[in-house]
Amino acid sequence: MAVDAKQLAAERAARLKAAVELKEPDRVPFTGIGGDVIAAYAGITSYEFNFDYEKQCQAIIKYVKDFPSDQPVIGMTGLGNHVASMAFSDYPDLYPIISRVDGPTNDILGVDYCRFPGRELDENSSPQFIGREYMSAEEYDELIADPVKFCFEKILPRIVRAFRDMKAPEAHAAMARLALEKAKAGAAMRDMFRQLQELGYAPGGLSVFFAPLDFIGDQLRDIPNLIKDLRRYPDKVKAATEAVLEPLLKVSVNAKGPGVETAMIPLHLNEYLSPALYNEFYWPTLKEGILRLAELGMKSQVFFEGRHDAHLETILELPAGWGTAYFEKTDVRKAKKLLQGHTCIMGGIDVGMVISSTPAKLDEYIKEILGEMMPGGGFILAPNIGNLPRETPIENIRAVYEAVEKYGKY
Amino acid sequence: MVSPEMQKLAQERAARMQAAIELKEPDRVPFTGLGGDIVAAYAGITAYEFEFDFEKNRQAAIKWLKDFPADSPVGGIGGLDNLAMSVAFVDFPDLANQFFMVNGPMNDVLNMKFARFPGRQLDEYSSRQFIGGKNMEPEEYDELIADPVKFSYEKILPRIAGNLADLGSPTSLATMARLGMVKAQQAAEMRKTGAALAELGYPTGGGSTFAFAPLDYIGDHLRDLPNLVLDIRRYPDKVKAAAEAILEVLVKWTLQGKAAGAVQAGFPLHLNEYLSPKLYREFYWPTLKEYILRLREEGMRSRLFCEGWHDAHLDTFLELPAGWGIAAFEKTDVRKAKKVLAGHTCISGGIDVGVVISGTPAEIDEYIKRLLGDMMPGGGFILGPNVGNLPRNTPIENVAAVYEAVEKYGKY
Amino acid sequence: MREQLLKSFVDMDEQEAVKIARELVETDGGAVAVLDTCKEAMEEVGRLFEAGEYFLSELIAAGDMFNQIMEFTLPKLQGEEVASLGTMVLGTVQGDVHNIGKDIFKVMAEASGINVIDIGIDVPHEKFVEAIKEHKPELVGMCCLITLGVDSMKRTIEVIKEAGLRDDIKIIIGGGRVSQAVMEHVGADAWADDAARGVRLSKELLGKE
Amino acid sequence: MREELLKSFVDMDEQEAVRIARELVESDGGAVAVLETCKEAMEEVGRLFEAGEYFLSELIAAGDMFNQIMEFTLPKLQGDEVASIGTMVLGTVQGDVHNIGKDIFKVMAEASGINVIDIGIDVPHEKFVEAIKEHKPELVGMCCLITLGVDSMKRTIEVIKEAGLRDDIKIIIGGGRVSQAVMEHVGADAWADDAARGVRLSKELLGKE
Repeated sequence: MAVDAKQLAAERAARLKAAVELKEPDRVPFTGIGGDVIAAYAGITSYEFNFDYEKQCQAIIKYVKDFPSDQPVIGMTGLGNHVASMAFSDYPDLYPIISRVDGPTNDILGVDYCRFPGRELDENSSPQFIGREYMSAEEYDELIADPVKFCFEKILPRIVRAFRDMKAPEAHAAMARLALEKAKAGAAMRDMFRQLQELGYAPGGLSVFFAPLDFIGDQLRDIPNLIKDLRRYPDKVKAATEAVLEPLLKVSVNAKGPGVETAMIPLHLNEYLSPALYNEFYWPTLKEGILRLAELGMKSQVFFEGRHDAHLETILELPAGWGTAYFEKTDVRKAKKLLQGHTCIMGGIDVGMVISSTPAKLDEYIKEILGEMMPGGGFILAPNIGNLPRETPIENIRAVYEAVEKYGKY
Repeated sequence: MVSPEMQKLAQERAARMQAAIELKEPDRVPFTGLGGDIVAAYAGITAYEFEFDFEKNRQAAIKWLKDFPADSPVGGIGGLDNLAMSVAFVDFPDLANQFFMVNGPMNDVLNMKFARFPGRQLDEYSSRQFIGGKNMEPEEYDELIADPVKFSYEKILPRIAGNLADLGSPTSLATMARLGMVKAQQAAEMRKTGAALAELGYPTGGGSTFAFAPLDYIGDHLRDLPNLVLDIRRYPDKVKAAAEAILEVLVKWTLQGKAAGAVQAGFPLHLNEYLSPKLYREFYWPTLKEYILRLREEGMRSRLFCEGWHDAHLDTFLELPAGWGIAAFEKTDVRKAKKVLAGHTCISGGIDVGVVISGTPAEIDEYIKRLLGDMMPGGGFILGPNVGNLPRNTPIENVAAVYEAVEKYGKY
Repeated sequence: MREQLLKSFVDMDEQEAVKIARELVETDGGAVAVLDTCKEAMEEVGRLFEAGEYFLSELIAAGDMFNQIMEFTLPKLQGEEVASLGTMVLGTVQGDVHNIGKDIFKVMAEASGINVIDIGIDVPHEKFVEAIKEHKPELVGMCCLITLGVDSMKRTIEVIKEAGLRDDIKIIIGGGRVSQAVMEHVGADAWADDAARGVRLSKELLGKE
Repeated sequence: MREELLKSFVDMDEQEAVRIARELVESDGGAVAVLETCKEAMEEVGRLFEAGEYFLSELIAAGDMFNQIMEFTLPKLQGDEVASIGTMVLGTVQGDVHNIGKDIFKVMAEASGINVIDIGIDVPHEKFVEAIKEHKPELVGMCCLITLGVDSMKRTIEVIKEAGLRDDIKIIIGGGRVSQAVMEHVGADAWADDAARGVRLSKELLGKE
C-alpha cells in the first residue's frame, strides 16, 4: 500500500476518533453521501448493484475515487437478518454468513420481509424491508422464557421460506449454499477492501445492536401490533425487552472484530412513542444496552431515525463520551445546544436539499451548517438519511463535497 | 501460465490414456504413477499435515510429481466415501457431489462415525481409514426400498454424522453452514492445485466423477458387509428390490458429475470379493451392469476398481459392449484378466505394492520388464499399482526403480 | 354520554370509549352522534399530536379505536347520507412498497370525513391518471417512505400534467422523507411527514379548514 | 443325526442345521457330538473356500451359524474339557483400526479348536510382548488391512526379538495386503490373506495338520 495511502487512512481514522472523543480534529470528519446513486453513477441498474458482486465493487470504487470522504461510501445492498442472528447467536463463526440478507442470499433463503430490485421490485428500485406480524400476542411468554430458542423454532420458519421445515433437506441445503455464496461474496469484498486501502481507507466496519423494543416491533409483532401491546400487555412487553437484551448483546459481540469496535444502533420506534411510553418501555433496555456495550469495549453510534426531539434529554443520562448520536430529522443545532461536550453529534445534510436544490444553494447550505456545528468539535458531518436516489444530480453531490473541502478546515 | 511444452505434454499424456481406453496401442504404456502415504513422507511432513494442510499437501504433491512424473497426477487431498450424504442430498445437484469425499477438515465439522483421521482418532503418522458399521436394521429394508433418498436423509444421516444427529436443531443447521464454509475454502485450494498440476503438464479437462455399485452402498454404508452377506440369504427379495431402488438414485447422482464436466465414472468394488459367482450374478452384477450401460448411453465411460479377488467374476465383463471402459484389478493377475478380456476391456494395474515395499531395485527392474512384456502387446493396458497407497517408508530407491523400468521398457 | 365518549377516546381509554359508544349507538340518532363525536375526538388527537403532546403511538391507538367503533356504528348509518368533505385518491408511488404511513393517514383522513380511494402501493404513473379520471377526486395523495420515491412522485405529476388533469386536482405528498424542498422539486401543492399534519392540510386544500 | 447336521451346515441351510443341533444336544454326549460335527463342518467350508467354490459370503454365514449353535452347546460342555489344540494371541497392528478380517478369522480359528486371545485393534508393539509373556501362546497372529500395517508388523516383530521371545513362538501375518514378499520382509513364519488359509496354516504351525 503506497505510503501516502497509509498516512491518509491514519489521518481519517484520527479525525473521526477525535470527533467521537468530543475534540476538535484537523478537519470536520465527513462520512460522505451516496446510496442508490452509486449504481447510477457507474451506469448499472440497482439489480446489477445488488446481485453482481464484481459490478457492485467496481461501482463503489469508482464513486469513492471521485468523491473521497473520511469513510468509504458503500451504499445499501441488503437488510439485516436479525432473527437469524439471534437464533444462531451461540454460533459466532456463523455471524458473517447469516447476519445480512443481500440479493443472492435472498434467492437462497427467501426471506419473507425482503423486497429486491429485479425480483419483487423493478430493476432500479432499492431493497426494502416490509415486515408483518410473525408472532402472536399469545406467544409473549414463550419469547420471554427463551428468546433464542423461540426465535429459532417458531420465528425463523415463519420468515425464511427455506426453513419452513427445519428438519427437511431444503433447510440444511440452504445453509450449505448460503456459506458457499457468502464465500464468493467474501472474495469480491476482500478485493474491494484491498482497493479501498490503496485509496487510504482503513479496513473495518460497524457491529450492530438492536434496541430490544425495536427488535420486537420490527421483527416479531410488527409496529402497529406492538404499539397496541404496550396498552394491552405492558408487563409482558417489558419482560420481553429484558429477555431479548442478553442475546442481542451477544449478537453485537459476535460482530465485533479488528477494526469493528463501534455498534450501530438504528432506532425505529423512538419516533412513534410518547415520552411516557418511551421512558417506560423503550429507553431502559436501550440505555442498558449502550452501557453494557461500553463494558464490552464497544462505542455506540445511535441512529435516531425520524424526530427524536421529545426524548433528547434522556441522552444526558449516559456518561459523557459514550458515543455518537446520529440525527435524521432532529435539528443538529438544537441537539448541539443540549449535548455539546457530552455526546458526539452526527448528521446535518438534508438529503432532500441535495436532491432538489442547486450547487450554489448547497454551497451556502454546507457553509452555514459547518459554521454553526464545527466550533467545539464533537461533530461528524453526514447525510440525515443514508440513501441518495439514483436521479440525484451529480453536480449537487459534487457541490457538497467541494463545500466540505472549502469550509471544513478547523 | 502453462508453458507450450507443458501443454503439449498434457496432450500427449491424455492421448496415451485415451488410446489405451480405446483398446489401441499408444506411443508408450500409460502409467498412473505410484503414490499414497509415501508422498507425505517424501516431503518430510506427517500424515496429519498431508490431510489437513492444503498448502503443504500441494507442495508435497508437486515435489513428488517433479521427481516421479507419470501420466496422471497423484497426491492432493483425498477423503473417505460418504455416499449416504450424497444420496440424502441428491435433489440438490450443486451439493450432492461436494459431500461425497469427506476429508480431514470436513470431518472436523461433520464428525462422521466411520471416519478415522491421523492427528484425530489416530496418531499423526497413520493413514486415514473408513470403519464401516451397522447403520440400518433388517426391518428397515422396506423403508429403504420405498424411498432411498428420504430414508438416507431421515434415518441414516443422523446415525452416521455426529453433528447431524438432531436434524432441525441449531447444531445440525450450523454444521451444514460450516461445511459450506470449509468447501468454499477448499474450492479455492483445488483451483490452486489444478493450476500447479497444469504447469507440470497434466491434463485438466475431462476428469472423473464418482459412482458406486448399488449393493456396495448397502454393504459399506447401511448394513455393514457381514450383515449384508447374511441378509442376502435371509431377505433375498428385499436386498434385490433395495439394489433396484438405489440404482435410480445413484445414476442420477453420477450424471450430476457429468453435468460438471466429467467424462468417466469411477466405481470402487468391495462386496465383489465376498460373493460366490452365483450370488454375484444374482444380487451384485445386474444393477452394476445396468448402471454402466446407462452411463454409456449418456456418453460416459466407467472405471471399475475390482478390489480383492475378482477372478470368479471376470467373464461377466463380456456381457458389456466392447470398449465399455476400464477394469482395474488389485489381486486378480492382470495376465489372467488379459486372456479373458483382451480387445474388449481396457485393463489397469499390475504392479504388486508388496514387491515395491520388500523387493530390491534389481528385482523390481526385472519384475516391471516381465510385466510390461506380457501386458503391452495389443494395447488396451494402463500400468499402475494394484493398491493406491505406498506406505511412508517404502524404500525410495525402489520407487525410483519402478519409474526407471517404465521409462526403459514402456515404449511400443 | 357524548362528553364521556369524547373524553375517554381522547384519553386513549379503549375499553371505556368502546363501551360508551356501544350504548350510545342503540339510542335513536345515536349512530350519527357516535360518528360525529369520534370525528371530533380524532381531530383533537391530531391537534395534540401537532402540539407534540401526542405521538404516533397515540395516533395508531386512536385509529384502531376509531375502526373498532365504526364496525358497529356505520351499519346503523345506512339511512342518513354521511356528509363527506371531499374525495381523495391515495397511493404509494412506484418503486416504494411501504404502506404503514399510508394506512395511518387513511384512517385519520376517513375519520375527518374525507372519502379516501386507496389504490395501493408501488403504483405506476398511469394508474394514478386512470384513478383520477374514474373517481374525479378533489385531492390526490402520494406517499413514499424511501428517498427513491421522490423521483417517482416527480414523474407521476408530469404524467398527470401531460394528461391535462393537473389543474383539476390538488396534490399532497406525504411520508418520512418529504419536505418543503422536495415538494417544490416535484411540483406538488402541499407536503406532510406525519398523518395529523396531512389531514389538516388536506382539509385546507378542500377549503374546509 | 451327525451326518444331517454336517450336511445342512456345509450346505448353508441355517434353519435346518440349528434345528438338528438343538435336538442332538439334548441327547447325552450330544453336546460334544454337536461341537465335533460343527468343527468338521467349518473345516469343510474352509476347504471349499480354498478350492474357490465357496467365498467370503459362505465363510461369514458359516461363522454366524457356528456362533448360534455354540450359544446353546458350550454351556452343556462345562464338564468335559474342550480339547484345545493351542493358544494364539491375535491383534490388528498399530495404526490400523480395521477388525473385519480379524473377526472372521477368529470365529474359524476357535471353531478349529484354537484358543484365541483377542487383544484388539491398533495394538502398540509392547502390548504384543506383554500378551505373549502373560498367555505364553504357541502362536501370534498379526492382522492388517492397509499397507501401512506392513511396517508396523516389521517393527512389532523386531520388538518381540529384542524381548528375547521370538524363538518361543510362531508368527502368522494376515489381511488383505499381505503376501509371500511381505512375509519375508517383516520376518514372519507364515502369511494368509483369507481366513480359511489362515486357520489351515495356524494348525500346521501348531504341528496339528
